[in-house]
Amino acid sequence: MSKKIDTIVLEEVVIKFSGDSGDGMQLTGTQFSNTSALIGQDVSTFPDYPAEIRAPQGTVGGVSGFQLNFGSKAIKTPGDFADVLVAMNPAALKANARWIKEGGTIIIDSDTFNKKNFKKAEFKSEKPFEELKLEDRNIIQAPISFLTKETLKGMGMTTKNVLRSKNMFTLGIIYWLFNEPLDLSINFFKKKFKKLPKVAKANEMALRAGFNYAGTVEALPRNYKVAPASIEKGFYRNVSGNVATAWGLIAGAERADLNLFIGSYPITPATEILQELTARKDLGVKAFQAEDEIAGICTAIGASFAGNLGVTTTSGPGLALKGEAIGLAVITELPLVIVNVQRGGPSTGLPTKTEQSDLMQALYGRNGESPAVVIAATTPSDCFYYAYEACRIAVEHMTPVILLTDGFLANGAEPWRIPKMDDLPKIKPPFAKIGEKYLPYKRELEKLNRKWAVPGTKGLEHRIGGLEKMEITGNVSYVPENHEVMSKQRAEKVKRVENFIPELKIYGDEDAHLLIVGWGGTYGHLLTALNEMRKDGKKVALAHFNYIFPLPKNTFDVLSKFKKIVIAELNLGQFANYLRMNFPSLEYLQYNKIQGLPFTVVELKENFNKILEAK
Amino acid sequence: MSKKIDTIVLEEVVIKFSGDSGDGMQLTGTQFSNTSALIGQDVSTFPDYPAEIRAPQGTVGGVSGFQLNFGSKAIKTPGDFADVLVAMNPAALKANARWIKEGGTIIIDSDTFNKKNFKKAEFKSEKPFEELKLEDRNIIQAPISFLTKETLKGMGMTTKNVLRSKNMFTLGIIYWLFNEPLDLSINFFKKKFKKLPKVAKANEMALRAGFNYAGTVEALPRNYKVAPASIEKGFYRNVSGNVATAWGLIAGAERADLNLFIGSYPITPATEILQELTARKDLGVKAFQAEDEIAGICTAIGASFAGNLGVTTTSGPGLALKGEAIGLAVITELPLVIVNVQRGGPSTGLPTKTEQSDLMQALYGRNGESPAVVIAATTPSDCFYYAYEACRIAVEHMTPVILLTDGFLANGAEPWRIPKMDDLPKIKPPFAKIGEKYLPYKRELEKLNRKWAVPGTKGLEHRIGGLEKMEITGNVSYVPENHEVMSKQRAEKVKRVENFIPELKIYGDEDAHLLIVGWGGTYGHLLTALNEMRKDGKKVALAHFNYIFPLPKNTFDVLSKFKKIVIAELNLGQFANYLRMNFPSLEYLQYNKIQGLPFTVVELKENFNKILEAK
Amino acid sequence: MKKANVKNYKSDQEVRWCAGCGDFAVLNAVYKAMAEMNIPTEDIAVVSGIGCSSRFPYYMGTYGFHGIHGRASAISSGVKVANPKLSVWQITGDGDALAIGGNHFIHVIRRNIDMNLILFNNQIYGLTKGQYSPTSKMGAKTKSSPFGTVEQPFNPGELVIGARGKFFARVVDANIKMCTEIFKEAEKHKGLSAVEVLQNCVIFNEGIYNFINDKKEKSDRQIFLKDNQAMIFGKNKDKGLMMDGFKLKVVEIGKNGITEDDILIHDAQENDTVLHNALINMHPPEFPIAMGVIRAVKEQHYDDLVEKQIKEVQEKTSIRNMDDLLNSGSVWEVK
Amino acid sequence: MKKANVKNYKSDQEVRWCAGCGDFAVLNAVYKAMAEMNIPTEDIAVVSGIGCSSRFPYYMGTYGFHGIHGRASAISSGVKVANPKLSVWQITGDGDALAIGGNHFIHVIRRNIDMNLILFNNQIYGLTKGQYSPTSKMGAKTKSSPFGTVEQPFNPGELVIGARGKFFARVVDANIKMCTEIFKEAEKHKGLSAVEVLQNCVIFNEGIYNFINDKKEKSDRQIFLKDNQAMIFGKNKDKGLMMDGFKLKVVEIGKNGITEDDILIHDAQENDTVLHNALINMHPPEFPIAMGVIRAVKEQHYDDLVEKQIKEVQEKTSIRNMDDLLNSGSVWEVK
Ligand SMILES: Cc1ncc(C[n+]2csc(CCOP(=O)(O)OP(=O)(O)O)c2C)c(N)n1
Ligand SMILES: Cc1ncc(C[n+]2csc(CCOP(=O)(O)OP(=O)(O)O)c2C)c(N)n1
Ligand code: SF4
Ligand code: SF4
Ligand SMILES: [Mg+2]
Ligand SMILES: [Mg+2]
Repeated sequence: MSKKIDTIVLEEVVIKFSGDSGDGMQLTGTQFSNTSALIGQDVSTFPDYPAEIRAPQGTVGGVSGFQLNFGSKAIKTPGDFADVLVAMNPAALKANARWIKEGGTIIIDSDTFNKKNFKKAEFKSEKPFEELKLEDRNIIQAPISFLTKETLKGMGMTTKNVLRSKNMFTLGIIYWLFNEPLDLSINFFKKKFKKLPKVAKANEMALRAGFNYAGTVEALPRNYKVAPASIEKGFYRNVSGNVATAWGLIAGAERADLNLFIGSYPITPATEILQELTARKDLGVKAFQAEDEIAGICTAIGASFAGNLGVTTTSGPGLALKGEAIGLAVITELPLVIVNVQRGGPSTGLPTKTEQSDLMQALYGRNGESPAVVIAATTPSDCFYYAYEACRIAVEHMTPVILLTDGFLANGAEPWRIPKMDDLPKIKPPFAKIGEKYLPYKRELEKLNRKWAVPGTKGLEHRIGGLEKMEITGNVSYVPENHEVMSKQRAEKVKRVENFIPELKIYGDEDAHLLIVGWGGTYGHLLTALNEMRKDGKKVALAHFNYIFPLPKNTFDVLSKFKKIVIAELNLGQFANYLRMNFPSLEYLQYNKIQGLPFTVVELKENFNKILEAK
Repeated sequence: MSKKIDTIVLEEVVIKFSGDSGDGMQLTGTQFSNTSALIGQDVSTFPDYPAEIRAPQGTVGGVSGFQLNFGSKAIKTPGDFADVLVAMNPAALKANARWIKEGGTIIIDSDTFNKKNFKKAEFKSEKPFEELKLEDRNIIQAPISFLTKETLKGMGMTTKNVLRSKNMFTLGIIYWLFNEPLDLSINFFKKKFKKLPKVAKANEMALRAGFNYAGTVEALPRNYKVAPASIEKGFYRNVSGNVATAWGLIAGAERADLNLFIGSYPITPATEILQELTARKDLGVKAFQAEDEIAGICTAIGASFAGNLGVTTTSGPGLALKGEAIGLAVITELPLVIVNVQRGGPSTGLPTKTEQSDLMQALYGRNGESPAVVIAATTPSDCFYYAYEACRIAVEHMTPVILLTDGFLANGAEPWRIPKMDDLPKIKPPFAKIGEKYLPYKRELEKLNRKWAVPGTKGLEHRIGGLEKMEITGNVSYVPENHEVMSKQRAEKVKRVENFIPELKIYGDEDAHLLIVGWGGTYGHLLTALNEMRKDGKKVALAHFNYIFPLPKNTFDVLSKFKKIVIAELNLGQFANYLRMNFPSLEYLQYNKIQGLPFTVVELKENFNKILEAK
Repeated sequence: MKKANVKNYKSDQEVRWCAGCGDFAVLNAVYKAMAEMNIPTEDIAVVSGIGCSSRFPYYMGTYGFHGIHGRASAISSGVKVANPKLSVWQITGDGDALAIGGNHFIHVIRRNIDMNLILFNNQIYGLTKGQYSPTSKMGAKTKSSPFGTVEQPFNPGELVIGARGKFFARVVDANIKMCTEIFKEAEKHKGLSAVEVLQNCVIFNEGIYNFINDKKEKSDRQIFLKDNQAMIFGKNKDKGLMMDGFKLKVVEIGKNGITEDDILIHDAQENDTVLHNALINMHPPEFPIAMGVIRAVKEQHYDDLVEKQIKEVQEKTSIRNMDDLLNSGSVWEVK
Repeated sequence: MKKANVKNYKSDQEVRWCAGCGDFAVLNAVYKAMAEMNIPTEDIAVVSGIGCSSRFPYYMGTYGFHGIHGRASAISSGVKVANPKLSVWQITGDGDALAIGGNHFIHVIRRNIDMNLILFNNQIYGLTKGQYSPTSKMGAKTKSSPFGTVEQPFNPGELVIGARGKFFARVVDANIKMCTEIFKEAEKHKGLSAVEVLQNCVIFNEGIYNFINDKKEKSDRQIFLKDNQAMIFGKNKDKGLMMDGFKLKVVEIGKNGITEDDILIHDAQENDTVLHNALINMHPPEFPIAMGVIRAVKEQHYDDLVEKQIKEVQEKTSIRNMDDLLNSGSVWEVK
């Protein structure tokens, strides 16, 4: 019996898949976003792990989520609120209740909505929707577990294994809802389970069953279509922030003709960078899983001394441990890239959540006057370019560079137009010339970098270390004036990086009434807020920083053009303070959030509007 | 044959004793300053070790110095330039040439001024005074080695042992020169060498011989007298900054009725604090020499959790290593005192030299929003009071407190009026009440501190740790809003310390044309410069900070009264930037020095005068 | 003394490990050991680092401190030395204790501070989702070693002895009875008691101990050592250990004229490390793996020596408080 | 190959240790060992931490890196793995390697990275002027232990073996010939070679090794072990070591019917640790102290395994550069 189906065309949709840690929501979300990207829609995704450890099944603490935003226009954030929430059990519903749009749709696996699970999720009643005040949402109760079992009956699989395909049944429903093709996922099953054809088949069957179920039942009277986005031509792939970072580092080393060495210790949410680099033995990456963060950075420093490009990756508490050794890289003036994926602090804090509270630590977290370059990435895919930039600056300027990303970028993913290596600027290490007398602390005029003499090269034997060194010769020196000279040269060397980075750009209105200032991973949200406000007729502009120390040369000129400046960041005001200290003559308003979560566009607009209205 | 001797009365004299590391200059200097202090003169001293390691005998690198400034007026610094330089060998002369006043006196041991030693000291000629352009100084060439040997001939001692008394012969000369009594030193020998009466005797004989020699030879046609200073009545002792710090910590624990626990790892120039506390088993101090800095602070945190007052001491690189654990103390809200004796950085830098470059690190050197109180001591003796303050704030506000001193304060010494313990404010730990339900993160209204429940107490069992905690209950919490609440409460708790510290004072003219701003160990030099400028008729004032985070409540009011503000510090401008970020509406000039040396009063005056003159 | 109720030792917090994780069993064994020894809850401090296992303190109804990664030994050292009457339990993982915490681990052992160090060895970093650890076998394929590791692992017992350890025991999570018994031995021992728990991580390293845990074969694959008893094992108690030069060998009792009398007697209290090391290094299939208390040597312990030294100094001194100290030595009066 | 001139290995910097410090002798022995093996100066990297001994690199005419305190093992690990053709020498002290650097020390040993680790054991922190170290004897009175320490010291060799070390040797600073010979052995050994130098600090710990160094008595108080040779020592070569159960004993050859044939033969290449541990733990006066190469077991080393694994993977992959990687896997075209 065929029914009439309305297909409604949408510009942008936010879906959140949520369920128990074991329900496979990450895979489901990834499949949807891959399909969506492949058919040319723009996508932004954000997985949301509850905490580091699996909580008991069925509890709110154990809920794992995957949010994605896709559309026919440029998508810059995974979205604030979900148009569609998939909740595989009551706990998932409870955990996400506040993130469902007014008028949104909720799809639940009704088989899991029973007494036992209400209790586990700590519902007080057996009326979860009422209890959560969600009765007015569009609720679709599908017996997903049951239908999956029915579908796969007779495959000769255990119930446990059968239920593993629940998520694909669900995915089928969602594919139908948004008119997306199934074949890409089916191909994926075939490839992934090449050696387990039965599993591949089961997943395919569940997917198709879900799709068909959705097309059949009354509950879903219409489906939606999202048109492809008009995005630049070229070859694309999906990439997460952490993988993009890893690849940017490899690219940097490749374009500098250096071996890449990473010394690291696992820590959430930075671990995947190490893991990806460990897997890249095909490209000759030397990955050293160290005994701790200190060994991680110290092996990297040793590697740089020995002529590799040394890199270390970590998150907040790990960066704290690396402070002393960063100072060693500063005084020995070796290239070194330190990637810090920020998470919620202080201390262990909120280890799986995002935050921007390591800025001051990156700038100042070590003894003495110890200048190091600090830059920040702004989207999952541009982690690639800023990792590359970090390599370029580290090598060409002979300095440690700290690259800040965050949990939001690290785990988030988006389609990415694949660059060609030849289009990236070549990186030229300032190697010492063989045959010339080598003076370890003789500086080059333009950048003030010293030259790099690689062990194994005859005639360039020399000694460096953590004690203050005589300028030019590099011998140990306690001469008072020399210390001042060297301290200033180190500072000036880093300052001069400003001559080798792009100027600060403005998005939006040149004559805006409000300049929004951001840095790092909040870019997508700030830009979206900006665009929406401009659509609403507001005059606003955005200055978003990738280069933090040194700041772009035109920073003051840009900022000083605007009457009102608000600095929005996910901390208590670190960049605002940093700007105050650099340009004290300007006045800065702040909008801060410190909840382990990204901004929402809604709250940004609300606050910026208030500022606009205020006298 | 008695000669006529002119005795000239002086207000203030700077003497520098210098010689090889083995020449006993530290002891000589200490003896002179003890005598001077005991007869009621005011004194300030500063030992100046060349580098951490003994250089070969006779070389400039191996010179050890001890500078002291004594007078009949209040003495606030060890002085810029020496009125009298004692140089036991050519290297000592060379190392100190630039620090001798125009018209100053140089006393050398002429027996060491020979070819061999000129070579070791890398003189180009055999005319050291000409080479150093010191011919116009008042040069006294005394055959000190020879005379000491003559004096002690027949004592049955080896030449090596005899020559050990050279320094006492020299001290005798200086005692004569300044009309100081011998008996205090003689008593010291008797006590120190109780079991070696021959050594005591030899030292006494050498001392008297030097004294008599000076009174006899033509070279010293007159001597000087420095009158006692008019200082407050009471009992006095000499104290160095490091010992004062150690004692302040013990005093703090005693007045809080807590056991003192120190977990530390040796590092120059902080080691003596650990050593002094290790020796204080008589007062029940538990000193734990840890395997590294991290263990040092972590044992101290464990001790505080267990109900002791936990303390850790270190210098720059060690503070960098402690960053992560300071964050743990911040989030667990335990009392903890971290003493950081600043030295020249970055990295190992200039380990035996002084600097003020760890301010930013103290404020921000850890992950996340991680507020901890930061205070600084200003003179060797007030290290006692600020160590005490650190204990008071840590315990009563349940927070880590970082106390900053520096190499200059740590090794410097001065006479100190002994306080009575009863005069110090009692410290009241906010212990949880037995019998009441204990909620680990319930805060007290006034200070916002949580209460302290000591293991071993029945009924107060609880768990704390580095993950974010639910307010009041202290259970682990990932609730977004709670993280914001807790982040702000932690910040506010530290901010409220401002209600429990003294207001900022102004020295000098309320209507000054220039406000000099300083913090920490530069106080003596800044105050002296201020006083001298005021004597010269300049209108100047000084605001010197002990409390850095939070700042005294009246800071803005005070600063904003002055048109010109200059911030003088031994770094590249850290406190200046910190003030910019706190009070961006004011304009700050800077005077910075980063040479591993204290300011000189001369350079300060010169620069401040320039600023005064500038439009 | 009546033994306390196990539930006194539980907190009100939900236990949040993966279903099937070996940690549950160990938690229960700790509850039982404490209850059976009737230690007052207020006299217990449970201190940990970071890792799955390190969440342990939150589940205890005692004093607890969840520290930072790798620093459990240092924090607990501070707790014990500051407050020596406490019964201190350090909970740590193979990553926490032997990777980032390796230094504090060897030093707390060297100092012989009186506490129970329970090392959860699952040969993996559980909390960060499956990277290899310093105890992962050479060649182990993990999230961070997709082509297999190229590092030889530590054997924790060997490292304990290398760091001059006086007490080492080994247990397996699944055997709650054994765990309980050994935890009690550890608590009784004065000085640092290191207990390695062979712990199964069902998610990232499932089954690594299956071989030695196999229900049918385990009596052949494990030998449970008891002080002063012969080193006999096997389903039929017919196997034993004997010396073979400087090495050990497995023999069958009753064969080749070997009788029970020929079998080595376990002496956990022997200070010499040679035999203990040999026992610790036994590996299947050639040897059974040694379980139970392998080494328990009486020795002075740091926390106690500190107390004694303070007492000794205080008995002799005339400086009894800060005023005394301030007024001691070279003091003068200005009138 | 003609041996190189010792002075090639010297830098132009003045050596700045206290007159009489044991470090001078070791420096000279290192010069000699390098010259005798004729290693090109450009292929040598000398890496240290912080301490008196750690100033070493500044005196070398090779590549040198004076690191930060405790991190010598980590920095040198990076140097070697990044650039495996270098001959890497790590210079460290008992504080640098065993206090703050303890973790990196046990891990570089466990990983068996091919370098020579020269540990200057003067049982004191020299550079910071005389605090006790983790090798200071129990009860040692130092600047930071005015009433004596209450900690048992590490025995470095024991810790090396506890960390699965494959090469351990012991020498004394005063014996330049022995040092030179052993440094050459260390350099030849592939994998981590740990050499403990008993080093005299004339300023803060003068004479701690006098007992075993005593000119007249040293042949009775030291035994110089050589692979495959009998463990014989004594002025008259009349003493030797024999087994006594699981322990060692000193016997006199010619007495009680003991002949040279009864004396143990040293087998440095034996993988089993038992006898090596026993030798390392011998202490005067009961035993002579063991000098020379006590353990030298051939084993795969990390740096080499890393190279091999990369080669293996590269032989099989089709991804040869970044462009390949970027275009691998799930890629789609937008037209
Ligand atoms: C300073 C720091 N570095 C790294 C981490 C990340 N981290 C947390 S637990 C862990 C390892 C856990 O392994 P283990 O100690 O064996 O415990 P398990 O989870 O296996 O019980 C790591 C690397 C951290 N929290 N802090
Ligand atoms: C992070 C850090 N902590 C502490 C110090 C101070 N420090 C320098 S060397 C040293 C100990 C030196 O002892 P050892 O390694 O035995 O070398 P030795 O001087 O005896 O040769 C210490 C504690 C430091 N430089 N850096
Ligand atoms: S990840 Fe492994 S160790 Fe951690 S809780 Fe789960 S099963 Fe246990
Ligand atoms: S202090 Fe000791 S170890 Fe250091 S240089 Fe002097 S004698 Fe050598
Ligand atoms: Mg583990
Ligand atoms: Mg030493």
